Amino acid sequence: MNAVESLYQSVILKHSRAPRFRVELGQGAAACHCRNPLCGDDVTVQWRAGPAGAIAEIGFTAEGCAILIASSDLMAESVLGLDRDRALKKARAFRAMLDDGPEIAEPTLASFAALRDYPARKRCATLPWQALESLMSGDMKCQS
Amino acid sequence: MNAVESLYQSVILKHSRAPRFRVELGQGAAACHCRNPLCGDDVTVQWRAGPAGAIAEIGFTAEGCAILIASSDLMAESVLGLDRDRALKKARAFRAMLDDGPEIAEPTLASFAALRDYPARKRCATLPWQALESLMSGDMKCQS
Amino acid sequence: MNTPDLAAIRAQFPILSEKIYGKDLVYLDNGASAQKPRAVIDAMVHAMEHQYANIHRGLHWMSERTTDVYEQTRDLAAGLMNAASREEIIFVRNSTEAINLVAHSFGRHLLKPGQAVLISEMEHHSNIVPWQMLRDACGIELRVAPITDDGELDFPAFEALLADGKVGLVAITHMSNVLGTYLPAERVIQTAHAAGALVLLDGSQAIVHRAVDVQTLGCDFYAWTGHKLYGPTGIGVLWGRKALLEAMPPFLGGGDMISSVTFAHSEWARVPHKFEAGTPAILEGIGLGAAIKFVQNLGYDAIAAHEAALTEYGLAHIGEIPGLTIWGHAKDRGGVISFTMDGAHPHDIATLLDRQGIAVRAGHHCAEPLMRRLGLNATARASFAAYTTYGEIDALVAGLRRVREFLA
Amino acid sequence: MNTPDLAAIRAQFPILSEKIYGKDLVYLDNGASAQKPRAVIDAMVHAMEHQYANIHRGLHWMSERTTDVYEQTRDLAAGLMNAASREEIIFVRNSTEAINLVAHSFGRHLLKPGQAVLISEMEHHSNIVPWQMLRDACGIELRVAPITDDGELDFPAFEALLADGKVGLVAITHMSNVLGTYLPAERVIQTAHAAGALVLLDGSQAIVHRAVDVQTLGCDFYAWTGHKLYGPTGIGVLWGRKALLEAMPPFLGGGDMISSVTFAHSEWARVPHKFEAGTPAILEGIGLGAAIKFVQNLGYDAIAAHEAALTEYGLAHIGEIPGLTIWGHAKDRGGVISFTMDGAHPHDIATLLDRQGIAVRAGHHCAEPLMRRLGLNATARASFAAYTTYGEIDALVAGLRRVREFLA
Ligand SMILES: Cc1ncc(COP(=O)(O)O)c(C=O)c1O
Ligand SMILES: Cc1ncc(COP(=O)(O)O)c(C=O)c1O
Repeated sequence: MNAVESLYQSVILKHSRAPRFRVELGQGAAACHCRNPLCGDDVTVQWRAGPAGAIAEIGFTAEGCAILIASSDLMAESVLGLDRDRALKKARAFRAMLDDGPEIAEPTLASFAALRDYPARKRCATLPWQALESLMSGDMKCQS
Repeated sequence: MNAVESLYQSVILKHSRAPRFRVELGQGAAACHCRNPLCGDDVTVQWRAGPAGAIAEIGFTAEGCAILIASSDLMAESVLGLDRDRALKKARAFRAMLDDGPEIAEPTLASFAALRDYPARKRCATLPWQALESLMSGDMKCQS
Repeated sequence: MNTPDLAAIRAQFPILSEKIYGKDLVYLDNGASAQKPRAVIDAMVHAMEHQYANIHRGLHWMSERTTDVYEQTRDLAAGLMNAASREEIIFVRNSTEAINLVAHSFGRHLLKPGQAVLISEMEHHSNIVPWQMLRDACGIELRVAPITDDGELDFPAFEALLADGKVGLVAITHMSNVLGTYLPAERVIQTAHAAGALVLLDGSQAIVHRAVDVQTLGCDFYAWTGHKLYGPTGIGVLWGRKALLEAMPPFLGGGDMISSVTFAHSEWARVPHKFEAGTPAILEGIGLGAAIKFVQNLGYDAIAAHEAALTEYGLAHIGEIPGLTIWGHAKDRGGVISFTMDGAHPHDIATLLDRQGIAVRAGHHCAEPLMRRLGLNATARASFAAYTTYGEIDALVAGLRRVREFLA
Repeated sequence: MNTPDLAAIRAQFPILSEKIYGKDLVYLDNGASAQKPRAVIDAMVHAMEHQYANIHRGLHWMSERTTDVYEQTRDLAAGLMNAASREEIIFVRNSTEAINLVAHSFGRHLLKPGQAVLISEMEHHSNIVPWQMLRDACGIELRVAPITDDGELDFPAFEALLADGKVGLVAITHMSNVLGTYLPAERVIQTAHAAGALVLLDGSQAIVHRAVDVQTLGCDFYAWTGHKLYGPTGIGVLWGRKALLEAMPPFLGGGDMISSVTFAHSEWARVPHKFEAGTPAILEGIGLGAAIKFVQNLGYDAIAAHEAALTEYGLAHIGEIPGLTIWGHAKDRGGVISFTMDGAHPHDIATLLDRQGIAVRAGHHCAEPLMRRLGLNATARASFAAYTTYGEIDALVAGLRRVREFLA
């Protein structure tokens, strides 16, 4: 089995079949919508801050491939509870990893590095992170 | 000296420097104007029929290279006195020669075969003949 | 084509011996673009190494010889389509430019507000967007003929849309790049003409697989693109009836398309040059000539027979895979098979096949409205060429079964 | 460039060893189109033999790799011109299409009736006819700035034509293809901007010979064409300021230039894709990348210095031939020398030189209004490239003397 196949088998299938965070947070939650014009996939990420400003609630809705759904779900899982700065850092590290940067520590996230060779697909993986970055930095213009 | 150089030396220079038939026949003479869109050269051929219908008067005005002027002059010289049919035949034979057809008998005209390899220049040589063909066939739409 | 023939054909395509991730390349994305045979490569290389200059106005050897070879392609293209004259062949970049040219020069000048353009539900964006732009700029109505669930033109609906006589142009695909459907072109054209409409056929896919004879078809414009017919990118053909082309004003202005220029006024060159502004795609025209000869040497009969057999084989074997749906069941169809798989997004299918060396396309195939009609966002698509083998289809079927194990 | 360098450069161009009628090819028609170095040929061949598929939407190895290489050329072009971003680089077929794109998308939508476009007397038809078509379709005035007898822009007259503030766009050549004149571009641009006009530079000739920095120049659009810069035909570049490109509607409609399509409405893709409809000239884009690298490896400093020396040498020696007149005496001029000879039509000069293996252009050089300004129908023109030698200029001078013996 190659790296992409094992990414699918170990991470993507689980998180795309039964994504825990594929929920709408409803009115009042800040939202950012990103689209991959190459393939038409799109995702909307929503969040609410807790009293200390950390990510208290996060969810997404998405239309697209298993990579997008799994990446969105994993993203939500891994940033829940973080404050803005740490979430932003993680988003940047994830995106940097796929742009041939260093692998990040969390193994499930790191396995997405298998997509480095797939320019069109790596955007599906980074799309939710890009939405998160916009939300955390307050720059709401999603650069999809 | 190559074939093109000798064409210039033996035929073109004489007929382009002192063309005998570069005259306007004035009002009433039938005229046909042809243009080579590739190089912008143009020629107008005029003629008048004698009592028996043969070419009694012929002249041309032209703007262009030495090949055009010389070919126009030679054309006029060689068809003066011919009836329509024979002039038309000669025009077709000249044009055919340059399209890789057989050389025609008159040596001065035949020397233009040296231009066969020069698609753009051979149109300068055939342009007056094309005008003549239109005039003789009565089809006045010059196909330059 | 029998097996030894096929091996000889494949040997002409250097790229077919490439390996992808250590696996033999199985290139089933021919509908997007075909690979290039040795003859096309050699023709372009020969020009660049031995015989190249700008064309049409040069009075020197290199320019005259280059002009000759380039202009021979016009004759070849006219022969390929059985055009009445070489002057009806206009070189463009691709089908997209061909259709835009018609939308501008014909649409904006010879159609009148109140008239309509009729397209179908299964068009490529290239045959939708130019007409939308025309509609929005010039008040020309845009009508859309529906298709049946099998992916055929809904003929009664098509006739009804023509009934009021307002349609000035039917612009329709000769073969769908998604469903594989071949249009009953002669019937469409006769019906359109009877209703007073001219017909443009988008032949981007069709001319790759079967002989096209524009005089027998009776259409008014025919657009195609070189890179799908084994030729280089950057060159395509718009064929149009000479009288129509002559009535149309030029599209782009510049060198080569004029016969004289003053600041006050320019005179246009005759067709086809009126529509060919600036330095043309010279090397690409030369390459396209070699591609046309390649196709003619194979012969459309052999190509069509081979591809028909492949398609039948492909439909049968791909269709057997559990959970897999094939889209498009027209009676007359070519070698393009679109499918979806339960529980697997087409993009994921494409990625997993790719790791096995198999290239298919996945997405909306530049036909979003058709996707919407089918209730889909995307399909995966395998598309065949003259060099496609049964073994490649077997590889695809095995690959899809493996994908299914993973995803479904 | 000294002689050994030059030999190494020439060795990269296979065509330069060709013989014409048994004579060494002396190719002095570079202004019409340049020859192609090994690197350009190899890049295109490599793609066709090993790595080719349609780009941008493919999810397989061949498509992704091909997209990468093609899109690298956008970075290279942005670097070559010092564009602020790669998104400002739009691929077109040639300069002619670039200028037409601006005439359509900018001219028809962002200029208003009553405004004017200002060109000069020394423009190529490609920078005249699109503006005439705009004038005739949209009631935009077309103004023409005169040149001096030396072939320079008549600056006071240029300023006067801008004075009423109606000029919305100055579209002007950065280097004349007939006279060799380099425009004092920064001054022109500042003056135009001060009068409220944007500036398009036609850089078809200029960018071949000297470094172009669009940010230092301060212009708004810059157009050039690949085949003159040692690249393939079928590909050129329009550079535009991003904000302007974003404000402009698309030109051609089709695949790749949309972000979504319904029959009712389409959304445009972001720049640059908004302006790139249909399958692009993929192989040509790849070839152009190699051409840009070739130029960057030589370095503009070396190219400009070599060509300046050649031009000086050429002007001196050609100018000495009795009965010969050189047209164009601008202070700042590049390696294009137009001339006429008493008693000899330029076409006859070209034909007789050709028999000696020497390729020059003769005619109006797609600049009929300039010819009229000079009181001529045609000139002969020798134009130089990075690979041109002093020996070739000597051959030209000897050839012209022989022509003179024949004709004068
Ligand atoms: C100054 C100038 N502008 C425009 C063009 C047109 O270039 P192209 O024919 O490649 O569009 C040329 C070349 O012919 C030129 O020299
Ligand atoms: C049916 C159809 N029409 C039009 C096109 C557009 O062709 P091109 O991108 O070469 O302009 C294509 C190919 O993508 C097609 O399949």
